[in-house]
Amino acid sequence: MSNTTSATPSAPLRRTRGFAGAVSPWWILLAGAFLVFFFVAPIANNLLNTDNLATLAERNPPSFYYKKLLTDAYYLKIVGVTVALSVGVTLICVLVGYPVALYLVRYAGRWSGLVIFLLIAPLLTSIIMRTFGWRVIFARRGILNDFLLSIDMLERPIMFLNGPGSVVVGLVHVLVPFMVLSIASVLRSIDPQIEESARILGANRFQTFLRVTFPLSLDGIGTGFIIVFLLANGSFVTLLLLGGGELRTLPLLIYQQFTISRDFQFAAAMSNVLLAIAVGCLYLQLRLIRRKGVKG
Amino acid sequence: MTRQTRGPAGQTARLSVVLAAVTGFSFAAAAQDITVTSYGGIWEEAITECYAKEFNKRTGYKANVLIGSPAQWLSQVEANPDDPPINVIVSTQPNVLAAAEKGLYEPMTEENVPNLKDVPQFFKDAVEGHGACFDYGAFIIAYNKDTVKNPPKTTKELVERTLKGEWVLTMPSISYAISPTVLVWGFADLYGGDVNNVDPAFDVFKQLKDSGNMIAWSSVTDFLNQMSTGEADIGMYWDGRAWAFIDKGNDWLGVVAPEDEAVMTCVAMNAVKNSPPSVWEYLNIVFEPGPMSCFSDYLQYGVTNKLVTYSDKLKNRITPWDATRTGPAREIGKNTAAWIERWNKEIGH
Amino acid sequence: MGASSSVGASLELRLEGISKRFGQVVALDRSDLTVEPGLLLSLLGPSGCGKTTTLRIIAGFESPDTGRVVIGDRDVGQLPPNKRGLGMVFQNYSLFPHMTVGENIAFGLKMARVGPREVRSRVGEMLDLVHLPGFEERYPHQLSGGQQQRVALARSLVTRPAVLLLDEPLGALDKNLRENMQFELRRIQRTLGTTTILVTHDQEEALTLSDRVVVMNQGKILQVGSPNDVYEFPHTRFVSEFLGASNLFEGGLAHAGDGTFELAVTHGEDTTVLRVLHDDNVGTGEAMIAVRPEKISLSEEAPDRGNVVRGEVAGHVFRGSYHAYEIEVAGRDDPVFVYSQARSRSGEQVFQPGQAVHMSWDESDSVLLTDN
Amino acid sequence: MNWLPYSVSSRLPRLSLVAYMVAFFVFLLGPIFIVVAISFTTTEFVAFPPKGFTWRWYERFFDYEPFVNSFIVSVELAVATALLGGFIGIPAALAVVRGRVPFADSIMTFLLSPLSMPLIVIGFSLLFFLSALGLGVSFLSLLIAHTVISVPYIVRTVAGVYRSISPDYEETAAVLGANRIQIFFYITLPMIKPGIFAGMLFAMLISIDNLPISFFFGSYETNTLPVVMLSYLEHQFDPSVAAASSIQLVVAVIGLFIVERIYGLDAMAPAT
Repeated sequence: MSNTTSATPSAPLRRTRGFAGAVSPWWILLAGAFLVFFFVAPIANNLLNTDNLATLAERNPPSFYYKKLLTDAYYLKIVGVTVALSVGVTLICVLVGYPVALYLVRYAGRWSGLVIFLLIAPLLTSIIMRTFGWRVIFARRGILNDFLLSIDMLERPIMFLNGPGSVVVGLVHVLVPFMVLSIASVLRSIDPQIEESARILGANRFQTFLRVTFPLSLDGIGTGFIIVFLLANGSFVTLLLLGGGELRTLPLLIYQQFTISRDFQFAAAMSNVLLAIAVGCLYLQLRLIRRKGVKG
Repeated sequence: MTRQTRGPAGQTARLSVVLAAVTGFSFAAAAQDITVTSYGGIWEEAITECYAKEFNKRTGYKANVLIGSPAQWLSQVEANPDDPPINVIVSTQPNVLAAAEKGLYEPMTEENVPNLKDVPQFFKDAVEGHGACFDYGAFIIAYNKDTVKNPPKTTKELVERTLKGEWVLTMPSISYAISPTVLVWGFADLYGGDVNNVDPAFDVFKQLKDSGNMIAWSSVTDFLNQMSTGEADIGMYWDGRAWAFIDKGNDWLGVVAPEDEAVMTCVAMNAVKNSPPSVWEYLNIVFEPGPMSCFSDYLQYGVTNKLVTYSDKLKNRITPWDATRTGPAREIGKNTAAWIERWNKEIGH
Repeated sequence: MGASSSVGASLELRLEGISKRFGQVVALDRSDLTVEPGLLLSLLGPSGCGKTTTLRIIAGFESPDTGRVVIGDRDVGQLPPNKRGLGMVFQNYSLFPHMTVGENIAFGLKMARVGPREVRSRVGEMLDLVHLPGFEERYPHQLSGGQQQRVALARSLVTRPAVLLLDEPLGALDKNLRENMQFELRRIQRTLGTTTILVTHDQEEALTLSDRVVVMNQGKILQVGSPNDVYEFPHTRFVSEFLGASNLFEGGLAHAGDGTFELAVTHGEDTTVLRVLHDDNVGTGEAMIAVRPEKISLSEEAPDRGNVVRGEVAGHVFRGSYHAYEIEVAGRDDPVFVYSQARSRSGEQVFQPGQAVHMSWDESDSVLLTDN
Repeated sequence: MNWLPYSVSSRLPRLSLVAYMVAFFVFLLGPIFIVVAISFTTTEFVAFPPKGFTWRWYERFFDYEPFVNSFIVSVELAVATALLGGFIGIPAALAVVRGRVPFADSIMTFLLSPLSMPLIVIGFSLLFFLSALGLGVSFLSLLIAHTVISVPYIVRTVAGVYRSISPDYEETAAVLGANRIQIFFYITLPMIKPGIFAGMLFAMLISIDNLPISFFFGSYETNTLPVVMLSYLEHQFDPSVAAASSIQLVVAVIGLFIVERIYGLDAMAPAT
């Protein structure tokens, strides 16, 4: 019988789905031009000629600052801490957020609107006040210490504030909704029948999750990773208010340059290093996700 | 509108004409109305009530009060030097010197602000003659009477007893704008150094930091919160703000003017170049005894016209300026970037 | 698009020398194709054969690297899809979910600026034609799969397109519904006389619906003909195997004169001579013939005429209307498949596995594959 | 879990997930609850747990002119930002997804890149740039600056929704005689509307809470609420700032409620 039809593997003929006529490639121009003009140009302009406004310090050529940033062990460490904090916070967001996304998609049912509402609600309060809420909780005589003291877990209050711990908690609090919604939107597109087939094929619940559900949801984790990473990478309000300056990252130092040292050349150099890190990571992640099969 | 050219932006600047035409945008306001600045909260109330309203009343022009911080105002003025969006800037000494050096300020003399004649030379020298300071505060010790029964009498005692672990001390974070003066210079001066040798200050702060008994406050209200919530037991703070807080019913807060002399800093107001002539009227009001005393009642800070007589309540509270220490603003400003970098590397807060 | 005439004129569709590459992959290799006015032509082939690319080129979604697309007398190759006057039905129907059935069907008319009164009457006509009268106000998600299919068809025909393109239109329906819809589709297409191209990978659908079948593989058109021609007289091994099942015999071909050829097939040590009819203008040498399983008869005794091959029953299944046997022939790698019609409930001889049998078929039922 | 009866063990993952959800939302909403609670305290300073109950700080909010004025500016700015951002971002999102733009990957990265720049740097750079253009410190400058940072959110959301919609609809419309503009308005736009709505709502939220950019463009007429709030709480931290936050929250919750009514909140998901 037929033994030849399967011999020709079907080639990926249609590389781009959809026809070119519905959307013009030129539609990119408005946003492209807007960002080139109002984002790239100002920053380039700023980099090329920043005067040291309102500081009495001496001026240096830009290379001085880049050299300092990329050779001085202290600043190298700051760069490292910046990346480590962003990656760490992002990973914690994945761990904390995944079960929530799973619940939202698989179990929440008619409550899903409420769950999404509760997820988004924190984004609607001013970040200053949200962070202040954490300060109340973490304070030396705050809720958490009171509680731990009352159940005799502690003998004297712990300084939760002004350390990496409170910063990480604060950042996760601000960013985890973004992760949950990214993962949920992909989980939702996974047909539950695929999971059922895996169960029928003998996989237990855990194996099904590990071998089927989780790999299929990698796209969502990827998108969530990008956005959380970028937001963590640029945040300083949380670091300022919960870290007490203890945990130093590039955005925090940039803020410091603006408000006290007013050495804008150094600030510009730091922000360019930060931008380079962010764009590099972003591009890398987009490539990785693309390979895993997110549709273009 | 487009006279200023800044490299690549200069080329694009030509587009501004088109853009301005399209958007109908214009800076033109009533010619003699001015924009003056203020910090937020109680500052804004004082400036509006004591100065802006007085200005409106006397001249018929409007003084719009812009809330914010010097970092923002100076940037805005430097970006638009020919048609400044702000006409009077409130700022501390190093900022005044830096902005004056850039030529952002109009020279301020007794000719255009006659009331300057009653301001002691000391407050004119503090900003190297670019006008004068109009108020000043002393950086004193404030403590929680419930947890600190026997407050220290000097700054040095405060340090020693913090190191012994008697309380949790809160000090301004290095990100607070005036920290270079009150922390780095203030402690260097106290412990035998000077503006060119701040090692003694860094030694003290390293010890405090290592003791684990010191935390940082990032704004003047942050301090009050830390004290209210019990986060800190004692700290260094501005005298006027401490008294204002006590007056609001918080009599658990105590104030000590250290015997080894508090550091004093002062705040100046200056006229931005290319402003309408009415700014001089405004500034003259700022330095006039009546409005100044009004301002002082709000903030409980010392003011600089020697003709001002303080109310009985304030009389005992305001630290006389000649019983304080003041640092060399220019040298401090010059060293700020280096100090902050060193602080970042060695202390951390 | 002839919106004024009551019935769209049947036009001829011609593809001339069309080729299309995607990067390194040749999707279409210089293909020519003509669809006579009013006929329904199917493009049949495995996925990736180029049939969908052909359809998308006709529709204007892709532009060919070379060649012309002609509808009637007009070269439409440079026109955008909306100027070609076509109708199209997608596999998933792509009914606009935010529009009612009526709005969906009226969409093309609105684009052609047809007046509201005429729109209403023509939408009504089309709904009658597809047997869904009164469905105007429903939304697509309120319809069954078959109903959606009909609406999609109505929407594509209401503009009286010169050419109707059907991209696997029945693929999403279940088997019974699909058979129903095949007849329905054929009826509607005949009624309107619209020149139609159907893309499918389902050979049965192609044979049932088409006036012409085009079999494609790897970007090439292999054979064009009536369903009967293509089924009965495949030119190539691919066509013979893609359209239904086929048994192939390979051997040396010799001319036996008068439109008859003999193929000497070697099975192990035995050599069997199989006769096949063909025009004389075929070369000799190594060749292949194909025989459909249903053309072969089984018997215990060797019949005295036709082509005969001996073998042994290896497997048997009953498929309702026929018995399917798998016959092993000594010295041959693949088994030979034989379908024998189930005749009556009793008295029928059913061969059992292990039984030795003779397979025989008429020499006119052998097809010489000429085009490998 | 074999030691448990099946009826229990089969529900265990679900039960533990529910318990986890409760813990998660306590974590997520706790700090916000604290802020709202603080806004009712009768004390002059920010105290938790709050002492007593008073509307006084809300009265203070409405009595204090800078709060009210800046709140109005913030809302106007948020709406204008969403509209301009949508006008700019929506076509770009469509083009990246289906416009066959060369280097679509890199362009997407570029469109998202304002996300990764510290906002204070964007604000400062734009202040000088726009001032050189003669726009100076103005509502228009503020609008441009806010649009720069909201475009990524709109592009992401719209692109996410658009990607999930089969191109068949547009192709069908094209065959039926619709030209590009007609396809856009009759087919694409209605189908991506939830994404547009969600993206623009996100843009509004981003705008209304922005501090580091608004900061540079504040004039007495264009100061936004966060700038006034920060300055206020730096110099006078009474609970009226908590009241301002709570009012902002209430306004935003009403906005969300409207979205939920019209499109359902699910549309917000791709925005992240």
